[in-house]
Amino acid sequence: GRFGEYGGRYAPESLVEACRQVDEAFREAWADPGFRGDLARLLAVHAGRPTPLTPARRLSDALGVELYLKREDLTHTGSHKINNVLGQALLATRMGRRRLIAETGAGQHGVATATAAALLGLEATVFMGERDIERQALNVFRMRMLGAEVVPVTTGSRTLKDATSEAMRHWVGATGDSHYCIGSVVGPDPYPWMVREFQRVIGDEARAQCAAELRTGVPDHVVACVGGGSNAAGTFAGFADTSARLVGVEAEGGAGAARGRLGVLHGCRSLFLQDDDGQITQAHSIAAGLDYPGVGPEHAHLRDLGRARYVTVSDDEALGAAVRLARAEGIVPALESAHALAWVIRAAGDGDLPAGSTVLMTLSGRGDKDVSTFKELL
Amino acid sequence: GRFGEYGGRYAPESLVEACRQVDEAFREAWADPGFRGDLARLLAVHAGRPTPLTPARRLSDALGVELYLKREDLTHTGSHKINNVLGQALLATRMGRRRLIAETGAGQHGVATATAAALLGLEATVFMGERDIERQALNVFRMRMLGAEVVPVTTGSRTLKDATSEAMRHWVGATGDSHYCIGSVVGPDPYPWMVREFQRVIGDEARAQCAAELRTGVPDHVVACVGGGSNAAGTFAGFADTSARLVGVEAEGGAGAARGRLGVLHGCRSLFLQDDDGQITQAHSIAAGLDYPGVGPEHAHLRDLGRARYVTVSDDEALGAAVRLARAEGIVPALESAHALAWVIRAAGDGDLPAGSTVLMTLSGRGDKDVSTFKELL
Amino acid sequence: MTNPTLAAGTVERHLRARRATGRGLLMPYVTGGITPGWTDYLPAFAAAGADAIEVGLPFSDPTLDGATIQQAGEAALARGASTRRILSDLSGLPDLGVPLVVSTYYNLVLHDGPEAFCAALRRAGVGGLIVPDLPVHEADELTDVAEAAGIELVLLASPATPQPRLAEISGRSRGFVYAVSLMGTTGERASLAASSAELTERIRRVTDRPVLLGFGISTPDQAREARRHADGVVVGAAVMRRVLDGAGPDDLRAFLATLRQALDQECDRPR
Amino acid sequence: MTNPTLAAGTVERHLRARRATGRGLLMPYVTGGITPGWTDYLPAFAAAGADAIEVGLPFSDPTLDGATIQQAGEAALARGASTRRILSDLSGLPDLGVPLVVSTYYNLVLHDGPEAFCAALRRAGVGGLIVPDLPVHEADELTDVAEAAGIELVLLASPATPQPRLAEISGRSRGFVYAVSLMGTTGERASLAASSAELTERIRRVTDRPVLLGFGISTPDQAREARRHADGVVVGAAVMRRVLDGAGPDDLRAFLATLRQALDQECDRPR
Repeated sequence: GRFGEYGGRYAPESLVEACRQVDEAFREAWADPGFRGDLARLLAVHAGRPTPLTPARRLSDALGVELYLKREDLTHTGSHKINNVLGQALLATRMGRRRLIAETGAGQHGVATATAAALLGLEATVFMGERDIERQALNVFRMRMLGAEVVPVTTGSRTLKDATSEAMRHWVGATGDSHYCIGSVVGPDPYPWMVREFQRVIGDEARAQCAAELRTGVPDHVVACVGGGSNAAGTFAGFADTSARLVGVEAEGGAGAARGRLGVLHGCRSLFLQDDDGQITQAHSIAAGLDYPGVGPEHAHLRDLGRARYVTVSDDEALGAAVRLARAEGIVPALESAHALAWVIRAAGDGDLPAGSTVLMTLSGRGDKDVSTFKELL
Repeated sequence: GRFGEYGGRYAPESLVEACRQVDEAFREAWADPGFRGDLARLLAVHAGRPTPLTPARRLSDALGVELYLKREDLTHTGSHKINNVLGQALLATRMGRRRLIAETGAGQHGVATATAAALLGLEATVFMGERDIERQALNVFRMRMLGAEVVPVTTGSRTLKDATSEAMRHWVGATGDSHYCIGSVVGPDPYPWMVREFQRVIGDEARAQCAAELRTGVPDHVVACVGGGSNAAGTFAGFADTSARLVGVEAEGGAGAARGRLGVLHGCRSLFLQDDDGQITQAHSIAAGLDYPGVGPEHAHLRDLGRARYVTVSDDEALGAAVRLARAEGIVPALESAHALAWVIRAAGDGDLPAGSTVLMTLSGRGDKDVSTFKELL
Repeated sequence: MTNPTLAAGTVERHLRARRATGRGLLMPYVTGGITPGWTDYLPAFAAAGADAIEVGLPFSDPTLDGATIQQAGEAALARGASTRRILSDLSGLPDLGVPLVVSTYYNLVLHDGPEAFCAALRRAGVGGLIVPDLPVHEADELTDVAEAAGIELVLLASPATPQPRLAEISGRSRGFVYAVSLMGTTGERASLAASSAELTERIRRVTDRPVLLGFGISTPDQAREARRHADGVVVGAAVMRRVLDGAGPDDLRAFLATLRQALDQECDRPR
Repeated sequence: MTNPTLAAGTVERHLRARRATGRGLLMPYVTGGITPGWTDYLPAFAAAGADAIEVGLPFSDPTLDGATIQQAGEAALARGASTRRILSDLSGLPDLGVPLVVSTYYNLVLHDGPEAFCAALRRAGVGGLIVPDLPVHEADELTDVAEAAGIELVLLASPATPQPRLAEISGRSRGFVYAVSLMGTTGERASLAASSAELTERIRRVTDRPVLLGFGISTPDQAREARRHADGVVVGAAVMRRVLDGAGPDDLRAFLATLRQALDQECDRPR
């Protein structure tokens, strides 16, 4: 449950037993070939795994590097969130829970949770900040169409941070029949490592695909965007024992790993954006999924170890990268994923990525959800 | 180029030579393992093929049949349109064309065309009725983001039918450097069968998946929605030589196969909705992709032969089916695909599908594009 | 090459006779049913020196027409125009002294079937038929039926048509050969397409049937230029734009007279 | 079970002494910095018969608090409240005769580090500390530091806590054991949760340290009922709702007096 000095289970006493039960159930399930088989089958027949590794040929030529995209945008519901959610929903079923609780920002994790709940015949209650509900009205309706209850959160900044707090509060009163399905590698132990394990399918697949497709076998660089950091954690997990350099790309206004300081929020010890009084500050990013003031504890630890590097890009760089990928490769990326690409573009330009480098980048989600943002800003 | 009495190349003389060139180039390409390999690779690494066959377990239990879904909604850009477009774009490159022309209704084929063009470094010009541009603003922007030019069509009903006419007119003046990338199994020879060949990957994959997954090996019924009919044609192609009963499901207000009469439109002889004076009437369907007053000539022929059966469902039935699939299986289908499901639900209820039947249904696209319609009407 | 003269019908005999006088042929077009008194345009066309008159039956989806004729068709349909009504209007007319040629899309031919359609044309006094979306290789169904009904089925040739196919088109066309001047739709253009001269020359190599050049001919200068290689011109969009702008039969007579004059001037030049 | 009395600090000694008189213990809560003269509530609480006073340091993300205390925290932060300012306000107060216990989330403790934080509490005259998101298994980092600084770290027990863990919590808690009456957040409730009696009994089995019941106790009836099994009650949301509605120190004194009276009545009943 610890990643160096980070992680832990800083949960209210009322949730400690529930976390312990999740931990125990997950350990058992993860060691059970039956559970692994059921999950692998759901991921294959329902979510569309394995996802392809796409060589970005035209962009590679332009950048002077060899760029490969791990296509999580092609999964059912359109982002890597489904990997984690199917795992947790199956776990919840195994634990006899009949309802999933989730927080959501842009709505992607909420839609994924509503989807998994419908598939397995569970109920779903999704907490979402009132401001995000206004900004992401269509995802709200997708969730409702899938049968989920969407609860508006009217406290604090009325965004993801507050939705997470409210989901935790709600779970305190519902541990008996409900599973809290956290959407990223954050929260109290076992969530950060459990979610990473559910997401490592990204890295494991990519590792095998790179071995088959790349002349170097292993890419020189492995790049992913980091909000809470689940797609990056899952991707990095597949390359932890290789020579690949790991790069996590944060939004300038939500750079928990690059600019946060030690703290405790939402059940775990990690790096968080804070003011001089120790109050958590609101993150600001054009990408709703990066709009979180902290980072998962494993990323904080990887940073301290120097095993991964965390860099930031601006809203404008991300927008530019999204357009470039659309025009060069016919893929409109999620604004979150566009951050990872923006760094690749910048690094290829300034020599940070030497010419001829092989780069694996996780394209964590599709940009359909962001089209109205593109429309407004481009 | 003929399907019984249907099909043909009823093109203006100015396009006859261009059609012949497409025909010749396609025949050569289709016989060339190099081309087939290039296309197969693009479909795999870029579009995400093969798509899964998903057992719809909860819905099957409720309906008393065994329903399997062929998941074209999981392809890149979200519908089966990409299969055809990648094929034609690759063909255009082989023919030395540097631009794709396309018509689009809801925008799915336009987005797919813009995508393939970006991927292969071609230009794209997409004709779209002014009314559809208003109704599908986000898809319009997706196309533009992908670098395509979207040309508003202001004639006639300002929808798909008129966009198709305008694309043909435009092609007359651009045959030298442009390929007309028709989006369905309509248009002058070779389009109806060429597009079917590009779409038969749906049926071929499904056939093999059924053989592996179904206790009956071959499903008792194979069901797909029919507008122009490309996803149905591609699906049926995989099961033509089996005992499976083929069912094409049309929108009540766009039932070319079920209610059309012999005519010629957009280069081919088939069944079209017409008034007493022989004027083509406007189709009306809640599903923009079924909003076409005709049907591909092969479907007209299959109907005459009795090899396939064409049925209709109402807007309300389709909406109800979409909600049912969302709640039971966690999949929000495109409204087009929801028509196919609506028939399955009705037929399972009234005994048309005997209890225990195995049913393969092609889920041609995802419902994200329709969420605002759902929101308005539900 | 067979001798087409032997098989020539009324339209073709008429055009050949006029051509034989050295006259440049003029076929103006009007969309049937475009105005309440639309048939009044026909005698005006004849009076202006038309050698044949083309009457369009409007179709909901005119895939080879540009904006002007699309608009005319929409307007006519909105007024309730139909094949039946237009032919009925035509059958009430006195003899104009020039043949009538109907043009429309194939869907309207198929609607009651080629036989009924051709019979109706004949009853209305129509001599020729142009179907722009019925290329020669799809025309079998209509050619014999038309011939039997005494309707001359005019085929179109385009700059993209290869030479062997041009020969087939020219051989099977009746009345005249409709040479499409350019790769494009109907509609006025600033200048005559360069492709028109080459196409006409290519057609001449395989037939001595009259060749009328259409698409984009809208001014006396263009008519004069067309006349240098073709036997005459079809003028559609330039007429219909004026009709849509409110021009009456007299206005059109004046306009067509300028084209007539241009053709007549050009015919005096050595060819 | 060790004899906790021997190790007891100021807060615990005070509470044990009061309990020994048969008195039901009352710990009202106030959010620090909620109003400009917020410290005036403290003498009023004492005057109303409080046995200890809990002062909340507002945190941006109070994950265990219900709407009332969230709202109070937001209001205080909006007024510029901070750990530094609230402790500074407290250090200017005369002795109230009852111990002060600070409560806050662990992020604020970590901000300057546990040592600096505890030293600051001590300097401000605070005797105890409650950190709702610091469960016993994560508390090592703070327990020794707090003890060394003379701050009694109060641990919370919940209805979901298994019995062996309850023993650990009760053993390591200082000052008293904070029994969370129900599975939920802070906030007023219509009635006392059934889980509270069972939890208190389970705690009593493993410690004789004072047990205060908190979460949802807002009326004299509830206080009376709580007193039947617990040593006393914590009253937070019921106080803060009144403060947010504009109640001043005198109003709160009157309200707390009703709770005091209820607890005193109940204390005469046999247990």
